[in-house]
Amino acid sequence: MASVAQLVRKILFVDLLQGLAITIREMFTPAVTEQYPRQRSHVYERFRGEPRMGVDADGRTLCIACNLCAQVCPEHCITVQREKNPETKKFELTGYVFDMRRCMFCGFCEEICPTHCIQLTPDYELARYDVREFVLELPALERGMDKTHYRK
Amino acid sequence: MLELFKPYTEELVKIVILLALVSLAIAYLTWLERKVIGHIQSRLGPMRVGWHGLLQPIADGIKFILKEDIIPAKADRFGFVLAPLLAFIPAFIVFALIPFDGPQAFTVGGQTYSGYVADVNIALLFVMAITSICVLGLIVGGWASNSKYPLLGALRSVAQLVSYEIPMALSVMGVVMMAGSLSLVQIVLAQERLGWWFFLPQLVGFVIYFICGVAETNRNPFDLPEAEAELVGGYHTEYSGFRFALFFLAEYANMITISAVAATLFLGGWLMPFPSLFAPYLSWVPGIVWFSLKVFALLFLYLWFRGTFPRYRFDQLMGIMWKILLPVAIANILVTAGVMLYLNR
Amino acid sequence: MEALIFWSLSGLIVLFALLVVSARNPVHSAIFLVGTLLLMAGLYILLDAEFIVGVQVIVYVGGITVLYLFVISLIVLKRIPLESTLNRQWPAAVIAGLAVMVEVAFFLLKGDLFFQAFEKKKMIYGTGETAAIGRALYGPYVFPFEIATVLLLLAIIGAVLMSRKPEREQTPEP
Amino acid sequence: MSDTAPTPASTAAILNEDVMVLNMGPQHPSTHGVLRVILKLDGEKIMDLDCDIGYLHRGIEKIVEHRTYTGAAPYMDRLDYIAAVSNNLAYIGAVEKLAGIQVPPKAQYVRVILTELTRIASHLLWLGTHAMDIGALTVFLYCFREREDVLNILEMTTGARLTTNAFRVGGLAADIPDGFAAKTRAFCDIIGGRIKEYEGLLSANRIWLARTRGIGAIPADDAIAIGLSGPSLRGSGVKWDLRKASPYEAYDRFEFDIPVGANGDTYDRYQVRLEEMRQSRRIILQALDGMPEGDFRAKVPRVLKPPPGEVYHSIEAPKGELGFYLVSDGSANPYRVRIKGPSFFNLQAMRRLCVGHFVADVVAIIGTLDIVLGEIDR
Repeated sequence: MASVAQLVRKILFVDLLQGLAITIREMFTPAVTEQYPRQRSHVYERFRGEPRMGVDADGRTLCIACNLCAQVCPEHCITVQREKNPETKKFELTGYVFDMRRCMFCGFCEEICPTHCIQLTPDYELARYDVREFVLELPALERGMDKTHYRK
Repeated sequence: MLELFKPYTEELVKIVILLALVSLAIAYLTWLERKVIGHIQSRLGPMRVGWHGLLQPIADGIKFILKEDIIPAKADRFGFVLAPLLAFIPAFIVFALIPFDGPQAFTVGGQTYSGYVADVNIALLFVMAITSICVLGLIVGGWASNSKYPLLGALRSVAQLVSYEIPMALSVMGVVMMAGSLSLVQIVLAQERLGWWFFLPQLVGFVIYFICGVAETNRNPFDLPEAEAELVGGYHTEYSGFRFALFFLAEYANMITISAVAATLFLGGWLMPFPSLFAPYLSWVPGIVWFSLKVFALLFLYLWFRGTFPRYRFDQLMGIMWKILLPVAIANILVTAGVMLYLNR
Repeated sequence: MEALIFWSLSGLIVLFALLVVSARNPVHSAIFLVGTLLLMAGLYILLDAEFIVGVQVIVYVGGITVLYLFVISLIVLKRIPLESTLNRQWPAAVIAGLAVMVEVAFFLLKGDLFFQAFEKKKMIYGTGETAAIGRALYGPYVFPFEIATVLLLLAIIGAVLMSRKPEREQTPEP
Repeated sequence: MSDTAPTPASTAAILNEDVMVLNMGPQHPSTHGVLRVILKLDGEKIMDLDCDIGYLHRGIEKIVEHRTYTGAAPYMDRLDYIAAVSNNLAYIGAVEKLAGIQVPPKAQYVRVILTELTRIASHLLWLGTHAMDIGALTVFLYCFREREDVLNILEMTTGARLTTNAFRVGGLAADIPDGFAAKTRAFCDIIGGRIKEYEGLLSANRIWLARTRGIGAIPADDAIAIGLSGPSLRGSGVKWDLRKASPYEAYDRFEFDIPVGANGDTYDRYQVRLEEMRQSRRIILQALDGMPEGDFRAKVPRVLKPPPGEVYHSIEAPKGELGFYLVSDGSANPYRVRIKGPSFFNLQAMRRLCVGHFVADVVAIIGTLDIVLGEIDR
């Protein structure tokens, strides 16, 4: 009896109609597409995107030249250039190079930074025409990269 | 020389109009497909060129024409160039035979014109014949590409198309028997006389015809010749630019042909549905509108199928044809003949 | 007009036929054969034999040449070197060709009788061409027609039997 | 490639018959990456096949010998990039075992949630691509729509969508963000219905059944002999799941079933994975309900130097058993890292599954094995 019912269902294309019903229902539900340049997707604050260096209220860098970020970076893309100040016996930052070509956005540097100076910000539009633009120095890191925000 | 063509002015004008309309219809069928499947898949489809991507087909056409014409170095040039034409031209010829509207469709300057280019007394046979030529384009294209995937695709498609022609031809025989004519115009008129469309008495034939039509046009779930998952692109893998566009257009033209023939044979062509109900209000609607609506509904089915079903395997496809469709089509003919004999006793 | 079409069609048929036999590549030959057959369908249109036109295109173009192409592309797959069409068989071909020409000439000169007979048949079975053919095939000619179907069936079965591979041991299941 | 080499008789047949050699890949839409399958065909029937791998070899095992134990973790995300969290968990777990670090319970629960979410995401991607290989375009996009929700949760929690670098030795990188539980619950609410939707499109569909039933069937004995693991093994009816067999993290505290198949064919593996998604949902909900309070990270020295020794730690990744074998020489860098990726072993079954089937089935079988080339080639 069950096999007869199965045969009837098969002849009446019940299994196929079931699928067709699902797709036609989906056709009238709103699309989930984000039309990228016009609509931008919501990025969570933890997103690890463009690297930036923080400055304090007077515009001085927060970096204390401790070199921890350079040590923890698995890809060795950070170079901290520093000099020991003979008076204070402390390191002073003379330059900072972030080679974003090799960065894999693991976030170890921002995690280890004691002053929350280096941060991976949620900015994700990082495409550039020239690969040299990915080697960022201190001014670029503080100012942010030259943005190309795509528009319609 | 011009004098010779004078008696055919009406036909020539109609052919020109038809070519333009059909080309436009094909172009917008591609747009429709992308839109429908997009929405089925909870996407939007083309949105950028024009309002809701309405100019997308034109942009695509320009892109195809401007693309570099690539002929693979080891391809057979003669076949490679010829194949898209072999597929494309027959696909367009068929439209000359399809009655878009009745014998007295338009009145221009006091003279009535019919809604078709030619009423051939073997029109149905002719449609079958012309569509069977399209196969040549596929196999020559696949062979001439001199590449393995296109060849596999071409061999599949030929086996598929040649086989599915058989149940397809048989499935329309019931209609031919009921109408007593092979002329498409006469078949529609027979439906008018009968008062109901042939898809009711010939439901089995209609289903078989449509399944075969899906297979004939290489559409999902029978799109094996171009199964991109296995064969990358099928017989037109090596084609690009305008030659690819010709194959592409031929496929869509075939879809329209199959739907148009199905609408003519089974859905009453240009006739109005439920004339007793609608005739007082809707008699001003020209028959071509009804016809287009029917064709559109069938085309939508194609797109809907594509958005829903997986793909059969090649041997299963042939099994369906030989083990199910062919016997059922033959049984349909026998039953129709029996019933007709009984009724006409 | 009709004469113009007839002569241009005939000329093209001869041209394509020559191309069929002279093309070195078998696929090209098959393509030219398609052209020949389609042009012949054009001749049938001139004769008002529409049914034959349809059958000609379906059977010869859509069926037989497609199968030719199918087989040829499978063979070419194995890289059989292209051969010149002029091989040792050419004297036999010339003889056969001459025989056909004699036959055609005979019908052209003395064939009126046959054509008259055909006209009579046409009157008997009606003028609607498709229906006439149907009545003829299922009327007086039903016996030869059925014989032909049985022959074709036998041919199919024979072909299936011949093409069946000898039972090879299946790939062993590990 | 495997222990199922053809007998000499069939090899001879291959040489003598009209065999067409077809290179499928490394650029092919259905080989799921840069896998090259060399098919020997008789018509469309597969006489023999060989898998050529290595197109995505990056030498990860060697690279991480020059990284610190903590710094090596992001590289593991690049193995099975579809289930990066699972790789991370397996590696971090191995390091913790090696260094003897106890992970706080809250971190364990979050790890379980994220790993199970990843399992769902991985299975969704598998289902989508598998269905697309068999021609069902739409399922692919539906699956990606739901996968997007998982990626959003991952992005919210870990800061990245694909290569998440989710965990740290000793716990998590950061505490779970606000709204994590709500978002995860919302996902759990919809995914059940969505799985029903996929089933409606596929499970009863005659075309799907024709393409998957009896295709690539492998009995349990052979599956074990070849070394299959994960859903590919469970499809053959072997009830083996590391989450039950040797529980890690907090898996012994959750209730869930291990779905198994009967025939070991493509359809059974499909059913097993669908059911696994439901079970993952069950685990996630239990973990959310029982989420303990407390630290998210144990105290770990900044420069981790585990004592000399070796350790093998394996977890049930979405694709099967993912194991890490670490050797420590007492320094800050691992002396040797050896990865046992499930895809590599599952791929061994290709010839066993494919021979005798058709070209079209190869894509179905590659799909059903759910391989990721990043893990095979490493």
